[in-house]
Amino acid sequence: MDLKTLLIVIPLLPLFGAIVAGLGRHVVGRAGAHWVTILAVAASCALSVNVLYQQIFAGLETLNFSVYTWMVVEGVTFEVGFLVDHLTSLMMCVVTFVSLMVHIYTIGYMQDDPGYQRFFAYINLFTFAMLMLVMSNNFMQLFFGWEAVGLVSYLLIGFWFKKETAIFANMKAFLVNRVGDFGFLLGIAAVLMTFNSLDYAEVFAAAPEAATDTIALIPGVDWNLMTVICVCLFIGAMGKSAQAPLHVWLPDSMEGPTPISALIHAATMVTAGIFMVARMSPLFEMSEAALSFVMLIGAFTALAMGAIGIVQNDIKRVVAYSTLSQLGYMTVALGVSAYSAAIFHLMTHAFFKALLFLGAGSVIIAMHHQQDMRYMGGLRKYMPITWLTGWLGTLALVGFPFFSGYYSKDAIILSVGASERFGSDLTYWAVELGVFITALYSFRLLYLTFHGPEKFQVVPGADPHAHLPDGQLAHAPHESPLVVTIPLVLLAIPSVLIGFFTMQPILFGGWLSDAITVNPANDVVARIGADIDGPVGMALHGFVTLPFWLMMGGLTLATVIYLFRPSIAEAVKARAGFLYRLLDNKYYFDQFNQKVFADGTVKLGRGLWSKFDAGFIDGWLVNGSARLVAYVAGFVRRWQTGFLYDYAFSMIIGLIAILGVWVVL
Amino acid sequence: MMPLLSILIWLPIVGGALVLALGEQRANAARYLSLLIAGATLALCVPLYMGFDNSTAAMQFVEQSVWIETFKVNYHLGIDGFSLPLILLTAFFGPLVVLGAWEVVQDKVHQYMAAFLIMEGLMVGVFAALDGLLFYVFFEAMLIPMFLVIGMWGGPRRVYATIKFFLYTFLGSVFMLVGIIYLYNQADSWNIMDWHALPLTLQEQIWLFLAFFAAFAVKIPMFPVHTWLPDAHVEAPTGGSVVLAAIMLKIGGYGFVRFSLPIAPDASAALDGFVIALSLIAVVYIGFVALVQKDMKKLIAYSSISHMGFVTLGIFIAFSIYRNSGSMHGAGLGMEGAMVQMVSHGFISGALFLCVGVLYDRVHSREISAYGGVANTMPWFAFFAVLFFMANSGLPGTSGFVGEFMVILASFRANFWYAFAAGLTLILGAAYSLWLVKRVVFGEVGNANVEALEDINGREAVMLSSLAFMVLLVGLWPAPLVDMMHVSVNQLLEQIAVSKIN
Amino acid sequence: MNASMLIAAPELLVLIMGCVVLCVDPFLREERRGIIHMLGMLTLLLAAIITLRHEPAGAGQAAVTAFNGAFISDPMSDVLKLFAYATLGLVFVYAKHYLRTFNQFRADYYTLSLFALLGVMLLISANSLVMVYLGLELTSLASYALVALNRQSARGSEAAMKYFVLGSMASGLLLYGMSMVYGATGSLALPVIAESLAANGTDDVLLIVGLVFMVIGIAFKLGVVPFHMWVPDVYDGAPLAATLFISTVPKLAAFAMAYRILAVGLGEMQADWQQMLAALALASLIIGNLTAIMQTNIRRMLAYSTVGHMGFVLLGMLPGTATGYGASLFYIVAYALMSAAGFGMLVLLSGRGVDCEQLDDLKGLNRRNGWYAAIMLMVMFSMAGVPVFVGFFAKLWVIKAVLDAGMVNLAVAAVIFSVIGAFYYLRVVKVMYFDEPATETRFEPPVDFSAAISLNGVLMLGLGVLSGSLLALCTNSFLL
Amino acid sequence: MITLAHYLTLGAILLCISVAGVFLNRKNVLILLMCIELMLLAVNMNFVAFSRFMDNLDGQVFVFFILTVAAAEAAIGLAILVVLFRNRSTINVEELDELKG
Repeated sequence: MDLKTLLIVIPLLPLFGAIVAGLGRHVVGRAGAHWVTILAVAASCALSVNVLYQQIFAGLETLNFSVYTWMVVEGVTFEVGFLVDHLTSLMMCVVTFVSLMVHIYTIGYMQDDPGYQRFFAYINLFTFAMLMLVMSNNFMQLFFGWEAVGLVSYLLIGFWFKKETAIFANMKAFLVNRVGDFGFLLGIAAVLMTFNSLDYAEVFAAAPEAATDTIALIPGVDWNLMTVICVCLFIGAMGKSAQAPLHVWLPDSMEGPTPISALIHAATMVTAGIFMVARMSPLFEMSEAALSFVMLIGAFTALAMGAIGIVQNDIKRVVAYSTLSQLGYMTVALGVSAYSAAIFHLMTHAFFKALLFLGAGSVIIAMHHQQDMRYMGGLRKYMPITWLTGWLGTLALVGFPFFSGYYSKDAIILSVGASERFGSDLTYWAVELGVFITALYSFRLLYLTFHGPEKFQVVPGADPHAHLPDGQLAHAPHESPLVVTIPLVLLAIPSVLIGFFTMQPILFGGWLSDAITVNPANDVVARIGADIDGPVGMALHGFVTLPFWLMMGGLTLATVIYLFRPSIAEAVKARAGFLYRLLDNKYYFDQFNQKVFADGTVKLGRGLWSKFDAGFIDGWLVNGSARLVAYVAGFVRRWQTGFLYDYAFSMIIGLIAILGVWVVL
Repeated sequence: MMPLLSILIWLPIVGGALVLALGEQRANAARYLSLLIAGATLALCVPLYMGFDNSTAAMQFVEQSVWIETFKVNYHLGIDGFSLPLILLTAFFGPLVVLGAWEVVQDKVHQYMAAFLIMEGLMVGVFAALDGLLFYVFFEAMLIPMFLVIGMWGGPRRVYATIKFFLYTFLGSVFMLVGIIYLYNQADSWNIMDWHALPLTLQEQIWLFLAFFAAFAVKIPMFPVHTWLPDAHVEAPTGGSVVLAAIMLKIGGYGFVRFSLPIAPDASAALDGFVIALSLIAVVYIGFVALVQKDMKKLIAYSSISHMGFVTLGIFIAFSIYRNSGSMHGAGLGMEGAMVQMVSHGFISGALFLCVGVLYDRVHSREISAYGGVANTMPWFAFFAVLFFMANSGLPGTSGFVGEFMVILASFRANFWYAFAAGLTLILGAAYSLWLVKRVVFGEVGNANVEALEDINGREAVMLSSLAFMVLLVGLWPAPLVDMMHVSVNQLLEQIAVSKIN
Repeated sequence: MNASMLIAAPELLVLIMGCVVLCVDPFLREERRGIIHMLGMLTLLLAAIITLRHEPAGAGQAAVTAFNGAFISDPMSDVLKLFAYATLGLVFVYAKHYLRTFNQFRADYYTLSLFALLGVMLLISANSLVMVYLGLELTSLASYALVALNRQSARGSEAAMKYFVLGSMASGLLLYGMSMVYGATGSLALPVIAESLAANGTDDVLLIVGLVFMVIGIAFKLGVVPFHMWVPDVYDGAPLAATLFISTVPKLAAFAMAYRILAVGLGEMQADWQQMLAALALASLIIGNLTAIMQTNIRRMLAYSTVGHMGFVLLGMLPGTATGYGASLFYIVAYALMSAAGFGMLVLLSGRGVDCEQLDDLKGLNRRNGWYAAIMLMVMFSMAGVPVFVGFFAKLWVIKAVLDAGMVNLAVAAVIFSVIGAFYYLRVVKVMYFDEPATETRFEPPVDFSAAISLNGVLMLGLGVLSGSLLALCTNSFLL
Repeated sequence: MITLAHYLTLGAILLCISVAGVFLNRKNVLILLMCIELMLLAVNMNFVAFSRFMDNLDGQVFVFFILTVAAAEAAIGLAILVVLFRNRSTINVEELDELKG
């Protein structure tokens, strides 16, 4: 099999698995479904790793080829094609690996679910869509993958379609994403208009020539075309990667089963926006303004969303807000032109966040689908593997030196510090403070879940399938089965180690330079790279920097409050009532959207329909003219009185009228 | 050579007459004969498609003979890249409509089937006619079977709906009648191609444009003359809604490219802002209106209006592009997008109406609130419904995406705000589609009716899966579709770039 | 037999047969009355054969005159007469069924109809004002009597009286106009009048006054607004058999009269009468269609619709060209056939001693009998002007004529009001197809009736699809 | 000297009277018949006058036709009147309004 065929097979395998498991779900049965899908993903993971391996060790060149021509209009070729460079193969490996882990994990997590096969079909389909997204060599296919992952995300959030909250959340997710896609599509349209092509290579090659083009969105005011394009594209990324204010769907997406929270809403799909901006770096580099915009949005998200995590009680939601915050970090990295740092953090985050989610899922299994941390505690002794991997994941997340998250996050913070872009000072403080907050909510989660007193009771003899009141369990929690714990362990390994081993090539080795273009003047990563001597040195240096101490501060505070003095939390909650309410209500974004956008739209629609469509057009114009005709007709009809003399009179009137007009005049 | 177009027109019409002659008692014979005829018509499209030459803009499969000698009216048929896809679409829906009514329609089966067969022939005629008067005859005659279908097999308010439908469209088209007679008087020919070449003053063109606009805007339908559509759709039987949405609306779009643009290019250029404004209002305003509908069919009907806004938008942005850049480059994308949108909307809206029909046949309600949690009892149906509603909201990979994508991309070249407003459909379209899905398909089982639902049967599965296949095929590989029309589109663009005022 | 007699051979035949029918009747026993019908049909057949075969003009000559130029036989007169026979043939078949059902099957209907036909034929062939008057009066007097055919009917006699008074008044006004034209030109022969106008111009006030009065006479005969008041009352009050006749054959003559007087005689004054006709036509379209909407009585509805149709007939005459007159001729022929079929259907629906009057009598016709419903459907869509029925082509060519005359606004108004008119035709279809039948009574018409009405219905479609030949016939009548 | 104009004026006056009679009379149908006769006479007056002043006999011939037809017309009219009276027992114009609208 030649390499191109191989690359085509990589995404098609999961698609095939999805079709078999989905449409043939009655034929293949439960076991058949998971075998087919897991084998498909495993094979494409292996092939992806092979590609990466060849690129690293066999010097495989970047591949850019067309699979088939979608259509050709006016000389513009729209095609489905693959661009496989280092960035792509890195993403492919991350996606397929996390996906494989989640597939395996799902066997355990979903074992009692009636929609077992459907679930496997969906996640396999997701893998296909995500691969199409990352492997694309053009904007159209990118958009295809972009929306396709959105579709699967929609299907999976609403997987338990009987649950009202779930089907609300999935619709919300899709719609909010559509807002982003709206911008994204406009960006693509602008690209097509400017470059007359949607092929990455052609567009990127032509980009410098268009750097000073302008467009007048409002007559008379010229905007830099590149800024417009980049902002539009970034709006797409804001939707998919849940940047404020389009982040509102992500916390709600936790209504879906936990494996997909790990796969889609933490590790892969939500990072598509980050990937996309990195992929578009040749364009973004043309616009300082757009990058500043990206950076500020990221900074806000990183800080503000993390803060919400502190007050959440739902274990998955805490992780979700943490995801938002980490996505903010990646966005910040993009905004300061540290694309490689963003991708690096994307990768490490994929592993440790998937780990955390799967760990949370493991806890949830043990707690019989109780997700509220206020009814947990002390689980350490029941589920040691989950506990341990949870700790490892958390240390990676908070950026403890030597853990993978440390390298990526510190690289971002350093890059921001080194950047001179408009707004970078503010951003710097935001990301620094973010470290503290991250530590605070992360350890809070650990303590509330695994440590401290048990806040649940085991009620022996209760029906295990019945819905028990909060804080009651039918039997004691126990460690999850192997299909659950093995993925945890397998994910824990890269979570800890991958940063150490890959930092050098990815950040400073120019390994991604075939995909990422950075204007030398903006190249903050290169600048900080000058001061760093290897992963060990960087980690050791980390102990004396501000972020480390902020992290330790968070850790300490969390330890004090949640392990020893829970009353402090209550006191703070009471004192800082306003702040608490603000955080608890997530800055009122949801309420605002519901009131203004959802209700407002419906109200507007009703008004337009009843007042204008039914009232004015139909009522006045259409039926009104019918009524007018009927009225006039009823009037005219009365002329036919039935009296002979009136008939004669009408004839005479006619006579006189005609005579009058033609003889007298 | 076989007069293929004539056969495609007359086979269903004569077949319809035969079915009618079978009488009321032989209902099953009527069903099978209709299926046979519709199937044969579809089969005859294969040689049509195979024999079609993508590389020429000239009319193909031309047939011409004298019809009314005194006024030089000809029976003149021929197709180009604009007509072929729509003829194929029409023929595709023939068997589906017959199947769709198979056991559902029990009353006057022969008349039902005959009406649809005759309508099919007439619609093919509309797309194939090259003689202005012949076009008009097919265009109008088509109203009669539809009028009867809605009125005889329709819902409770069918009489209001069908009369409104008839008069609305009739009113629009009589202006066109005056227009085509005027053209004949000027050109001394009914040949549409001659009209294309006829020099006209701007004032003449504007009046002609408005006359044609009245007919096609109602047909398509455009805001604000769209209000017949929701009523007609709601009351029509499933087959009626399917044909109405899938094919009849397209005639409006077809009319624009066949008549308005090439005959009155200067007027089109002068009034393009007006048309585009109406199109964008349709996209946005109707999107809002669709959102709040309580009746599934009404919602789909409004969504059709909104989608057809893309068709007119795609067609009319050409002039702005020309003004902006001095060349028609980029306009082809919009126009082909409009054509693709028509075909795709045909599949999708047809499929959606069939879906509603599937539910209606079981529960006898079209109210959204009468359902809930259909996925629990009808998983296969839910699969198709979600697929088609996703296609309706323009999901890439489905045909619904292709047309919208092309039009939005092209309209950006005309004006950022056009693209902006059109792009809003991404949000609105998804909102009304998914909200409907949420309320109907998902959720707990809503009531006893839903509890008792049975999943789709084989007949319904055949219908829905063939549509699903088309939706995905066009979505994943639109090249064969757009290849049909390149040359014709380019020729049209060249035509309209040249002023006819001398 | 001199040449004049030969030229007017069809007229003579009709005259003789009218008398024969009258004379035969007293000698027939009740059950042999069918012979009268046979005689009537035979008359029409023979007349048709004579009209078709005789070529008094000789080769190359389109028109010949007789009786010192008072009578003319030209292509138009042949076409109109042939259609008059054909229509009357249909009317006879329908009327026979009606008269039988109502036990009124006597010779008087046939005699009166034949005499009226004679009047119609004279009017069609009139080439002098005297002949116009005589033909007109012969038609009218026979029609008045037909309306009062049922001597027991109060409505019939009321209608007859109204028709008579108004009709006579209209004749008087027409005559007054004739006297003025005579005074201005010194002649009663239409070609001479035309020559005189061409020579002396048209500035004479006498001429204008004469024109106005003659236009009024024509307008009354056609039944256009505001001289239409008799139409609904007569259509409604008269027995259906009489309505059948009045709504069809005399309309052909009325068109001929308009053509003869305005085009042949006063062609020089086209600029004047064009405006008058336009105004009258517009008024008819408006009032006719609007009032028809309000009717629940189908006969009155059809009557008002006739008013609208006659407006269209006038429209065709506006440009004063051969194609325009051809369009009008086409329209009037199509109208006669549509009207015959429409009222024929009402005959079918009448029974048990009551005429079909109300729209509701058509309820659920499709359920009762699909074929008859289909015929009525075709008639209604044809009247509404929907392709591909003959009524559409009639409207089409008329509108073309209006555009030829440069009156775009009028054309637009015409089509708008035809849309309004479509509403009430649709209502008939609605009642037939969408409503449930009130009765399940079966139709058992005689074979000739169902054959005739089927033929008549199929003609709606056939003459539409093959309208080219009819159009050529009509247009060519005026091209020579 | 009596000129053509005098005759025409007389004709016009007669016409006006007869026409006025048709629509002013609301009582008796018979009077309507008379008015119609009067109208025809007005026309005859015109024809004869024109004929005389133009030295053209056509008009006078026409008058004979008119007189004949008028007689027939009167016969029909009276016949209808009789039928009407039999059915309605009235010949009052104001009561002839069954057909209307």
